Amino acid sequence: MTASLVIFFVLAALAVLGAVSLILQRHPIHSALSLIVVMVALAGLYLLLGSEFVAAVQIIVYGGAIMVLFVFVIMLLNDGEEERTNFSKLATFAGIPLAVAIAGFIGAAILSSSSTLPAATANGSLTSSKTLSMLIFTDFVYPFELTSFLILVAILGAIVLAQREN
Amino acid sequence: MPILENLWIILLLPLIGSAINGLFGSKWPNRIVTSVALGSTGLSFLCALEAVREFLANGQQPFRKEFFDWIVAYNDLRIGFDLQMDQLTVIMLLVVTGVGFLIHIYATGYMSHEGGYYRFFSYLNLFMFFMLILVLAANYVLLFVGWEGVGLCSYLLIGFYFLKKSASDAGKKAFIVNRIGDFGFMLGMFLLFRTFHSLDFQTVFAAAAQPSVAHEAMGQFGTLTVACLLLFVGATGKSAQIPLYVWLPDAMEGPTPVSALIHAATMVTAGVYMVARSHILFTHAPTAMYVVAIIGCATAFFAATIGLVQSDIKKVLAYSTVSQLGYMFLACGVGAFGAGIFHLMTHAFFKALLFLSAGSVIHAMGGEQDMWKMGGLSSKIKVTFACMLAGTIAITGFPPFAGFFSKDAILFGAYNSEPGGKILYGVGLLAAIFTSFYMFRLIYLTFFGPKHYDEHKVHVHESPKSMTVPLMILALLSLVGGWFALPSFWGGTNYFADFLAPIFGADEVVGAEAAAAHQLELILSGVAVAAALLGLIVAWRMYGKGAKEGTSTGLHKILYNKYYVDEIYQAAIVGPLVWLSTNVFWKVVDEGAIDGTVNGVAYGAEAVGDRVRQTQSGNTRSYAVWVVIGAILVFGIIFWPVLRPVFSGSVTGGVR
Amino acid sequence: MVPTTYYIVLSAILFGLGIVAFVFKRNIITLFMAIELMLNAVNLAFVAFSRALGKPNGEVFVLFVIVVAAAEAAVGLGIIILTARNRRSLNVERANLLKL
Amino acid sequence: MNEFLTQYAFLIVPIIKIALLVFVVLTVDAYLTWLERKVIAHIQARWGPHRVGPHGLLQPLADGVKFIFKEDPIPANADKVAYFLAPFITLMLALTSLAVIPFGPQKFTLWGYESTVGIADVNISLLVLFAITALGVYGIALAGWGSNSKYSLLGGLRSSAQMISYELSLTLSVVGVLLIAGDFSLRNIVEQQGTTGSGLLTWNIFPQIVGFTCFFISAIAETNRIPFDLPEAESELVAGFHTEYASMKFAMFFIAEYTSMISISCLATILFFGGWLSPFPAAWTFTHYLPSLILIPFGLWVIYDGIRYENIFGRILLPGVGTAFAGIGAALLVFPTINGLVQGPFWFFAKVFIFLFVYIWMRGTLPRFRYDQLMSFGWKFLLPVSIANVVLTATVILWRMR
Repeated sequence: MTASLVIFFVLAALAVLGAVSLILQRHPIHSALSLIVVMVALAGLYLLLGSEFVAAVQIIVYGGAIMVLFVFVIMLLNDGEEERTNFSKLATFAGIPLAVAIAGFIGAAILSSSSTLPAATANGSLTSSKTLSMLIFTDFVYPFELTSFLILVAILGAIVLAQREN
Repeated sequence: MPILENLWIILLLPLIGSAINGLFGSKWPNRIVTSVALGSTGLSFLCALEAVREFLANGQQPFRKEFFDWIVAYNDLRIGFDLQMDQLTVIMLLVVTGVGFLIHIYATGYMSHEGGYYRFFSYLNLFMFFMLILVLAANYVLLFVGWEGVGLCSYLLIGFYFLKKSASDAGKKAFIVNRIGDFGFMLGMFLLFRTFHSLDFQTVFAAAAQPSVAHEAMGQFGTLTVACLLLFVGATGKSAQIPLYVWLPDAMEGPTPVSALIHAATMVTAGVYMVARSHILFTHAPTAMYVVAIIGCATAFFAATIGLVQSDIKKVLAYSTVSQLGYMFLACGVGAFGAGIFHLMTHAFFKALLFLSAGSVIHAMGGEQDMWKMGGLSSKIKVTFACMLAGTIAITGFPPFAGFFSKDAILFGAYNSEPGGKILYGVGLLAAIFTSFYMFRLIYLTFFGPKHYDEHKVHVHESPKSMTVPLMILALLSLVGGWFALPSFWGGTNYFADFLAPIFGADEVVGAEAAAAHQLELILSGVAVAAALLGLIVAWRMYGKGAKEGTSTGLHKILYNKYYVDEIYQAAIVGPLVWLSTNVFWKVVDEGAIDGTVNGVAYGAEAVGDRVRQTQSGNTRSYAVWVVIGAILVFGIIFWPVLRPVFSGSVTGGVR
Repeated sequence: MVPTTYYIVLSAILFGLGIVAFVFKRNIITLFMAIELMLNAVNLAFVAFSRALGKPNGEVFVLFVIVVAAAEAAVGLGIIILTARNRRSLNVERANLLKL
Repeated sequence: MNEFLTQYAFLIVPIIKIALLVFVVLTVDAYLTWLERKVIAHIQARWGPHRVGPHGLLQPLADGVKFIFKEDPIPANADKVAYFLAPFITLMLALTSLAVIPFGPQKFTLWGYESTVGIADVNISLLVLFAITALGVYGIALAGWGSNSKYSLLGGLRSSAQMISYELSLTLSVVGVLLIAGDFSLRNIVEQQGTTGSGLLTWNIFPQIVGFTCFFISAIAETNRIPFDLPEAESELVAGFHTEYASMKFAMFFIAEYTSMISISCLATILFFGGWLSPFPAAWTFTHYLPSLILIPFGLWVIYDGIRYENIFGRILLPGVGTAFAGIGAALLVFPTINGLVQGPFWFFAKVFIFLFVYIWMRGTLPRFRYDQLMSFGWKFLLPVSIANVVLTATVILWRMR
């Protein structure tokens, strides 16, 4: 039971709790807050895994931009608590089993395939942001450029969608 | 630039002209359309001349070039865009481009007042294109392409005045009748391919020329015979022979230049060309040749008889065309291919001349075609009269006009042929008499005698230069055209036969030795001239000093109604077909089976969709569940090999 | 040291929870959050694997995923704002104009 | 005892440092408010606080007491969670942001545990800092939304929008520095600025003047200070997102604001003004006596001022403070080693002080933007400029490398 294990379990519990509360909360903003908790916990896990850059980006982009956007929109629309309508019998009855099933599937597949993997941080040191950037700008340069285009398009789309036509 | 090396230029030019006129001509004034049409045709004529010059310069080496592959089935069938050039091609090429060009010029005058000017010339150029393909083709399939193409153009041009029901009907008739012939032609091609595993002229003829290929005796129906007969069926369709000649007279509904170019000079001779082109096959199948000869002879005779009593000037010429074609086939049938081609050429000259002159007459009469409503035109339209007379003399076979030499050669060939050469000769001679009769009847009715028209209504006028000049040129040609092949007794040499010798073999004078041949030929030609004179005299006696259109009775009635062939066909073939297609194919097959299937599918789809749409509940969460189900399925399929041990419990937990 | 499997199992659990959220929440924004949750779960797996195998590629993928998520959020929220304007409700079960 | 210390030093030393830092920062915040009020008062030709203690020096204390003892009403059907969470988040983040800032060059070893001046020495400290600032939005947003009030909601929306917008240009304006330093670690960034030892000439401010401008402007906006304090534009929305807050919760927002001022100033210092580096060339050793030269006269002046102060309390307090200052100055003169240790922090805090003063100065000087002006300025001017700056810097660097 080393320190890292302790940290892992704390963070994992935090993440799972956050996810559960995202489901249980009735008000979208509370769900959003729980999701933020999950994300921060995940950032912690990334740090624990030793990929600090990803952790920072996780917080900055997910926590600082995306979720802020969510909260922002929730406030803007201010729709109040979600009404627990139950029009979908299918979802009501089949939902939980299916979710459990797929989670189980994934888990099982992973367990049976990845059990031989070395420990996550076996290969010592951190992934320096230099390494990542080298990778991004050499091997993954085309995907990178593509994503930049994607972002541009997304910005335009958002503007077009959100502006009131007058 | 060596045209011979790229023959495609010759046939590309008219295509371009046609495309330009067809696409943009509607916007343009007539003169631009004219310049495009004439330019393209004239250029291709010049190119043809250049090509021929090169061909001759090469010492008449048969030229053949494969430009690109068109159809290639793995290693068996290769059909390429192959063009060839040999003596036969030379003649056809010059005839087509030259006469075509002249007729184009004529048409610019003739059609100048018609609507759809650009359309007409677009079609005409297109026709030139296909005709040139037909002539230059180096394999049967490419030839067939040209064959069908000219058929299409003929359809389009016959039905040029498509608002006139008779015109469009005539177009359809021509097309459908040709279909029958083409069917035979295609069967023939298939048979040839099955036999020789190729459709290239070179390969096929080389294979056929092998001594190993059995020379099928008379009355024996071997592969070659059947193939030749099938090809000949095609020829009968295209070249208006019995029993498929019925379309040609109706085709006169088209504008006169069309009748001249397509239905007299070029297209209808395609059949003859095809038969002559594949003469090697025919020579190996005497039965087929005999059939060809008989059909040709019969056609020549029957058409002539019908021509005797027609009152429409163009109809007369149409039937005369049919019978002349019959002569050509007779020539081919008796093995005098050279004579046949020779007659083809001369006929192209004088028949085009006759048609154009007739056109000029009609033009002068303001669209009147009934000879009974003409008369005494000789003084009014002198040029036309002179040209027409020249054409008539040529066709009836008075020396020294072209017709004399060619027809003489044919009859001579027929006389010398075995078996039953004498009979063929006799019938041919009879047909010759009839020919001269109806031609001079035409002349008398049209140009002499009292006027049967109202001077105040019809203003008779000479045609413009653009029409008369080609007439003169053609008249000249039909005068001198024959001199290429002076009969041997005439002292001259038969350039034409010598020129074609590499293809058809040496002079077809067979059997009797030269001296006897001379005697015989002299006699026969004398007889022919006498026959022509006879016809002329009879015609003069009957129509010379004017005659009224009498009520037709008995034989005359039958002839006038063309032996009721159309009616017979109507009753025997068309009627049953219509009944069948109406009551079986339409009512039962189409409405019952096809529509039934289609509607059934539609109903089935509707029924299924009615059930399936229940899943489309319009509820996003249900959709989400479906997504999850799908995900599970995909996941299971992908990871099944990994998962099986897990579920079978052989792996107890992965956590180490 | 923490075994990789732990991370993977955790990510599987998170993913499952994401699905549950996706199926059971009605508020369209929350559905979006559920999607983000799943994406995060996947990211975790990515990072864990890449660390375990000593290849940074996985982390690069994570960066890309984050970018895509950002774009998706931008556009998706724009759409949501529109729907909210038109439908006066964020409940996905009320968005049934096409239902017959 | 001792081995216990050595065993758990990795836990204890940081805790001590944190406690120390928090104490210092809170005090500084408190006296920053005093300074602000004083300075602005003098800018506006007023006295400012002067009742409580000499020169109102005890005013912050009084304020603190007041904050603690005031009633703390909760608005009707507010969203409890958000309402309570908001101030804590804000304050926590504000304080955390200081955790990665290095205040000095030294590394010292305590109980066998080597540590630095500054709490954590992370090698992506800059990113961490930005991550924390990024989260700062939630506090305001939640506060605005949680306290079920129109003013708060509008204020919250406004300021969260503002912070998102300006965060972009804030980050981008720093990228230039990053490109030069080639590292995320603040410590390395500072040291890279002092490599040649030729004083302030090698600071990033000179190559990155544009970047600094963008950075400073967006930093002000980020901290919701005048001229960008739209969220709390009294004339329009009473007090913006913290309209409904009172007593300690309000105090938290207040402290948080000043703390973030401090941390931003620190950041500016580190990134552009060579952090703890002395502006003079390393050769000029006499500059090491500047601290004393400043402290001693200041202390003496304070003593003098105290002696001629009207009430007895002041006459006792001020001279005490003065002697303290003078004493420290003298001590630095006497013990050169300590003096050497002090150099870094001295310059660091001097620069930070200047920045804080500029903050206050601006508040006293500039009018407030209109909201649309603010937005268009941020998006249409700052962002492009900072991007251009990045591109330019990159180009130059590549040129150099060639």
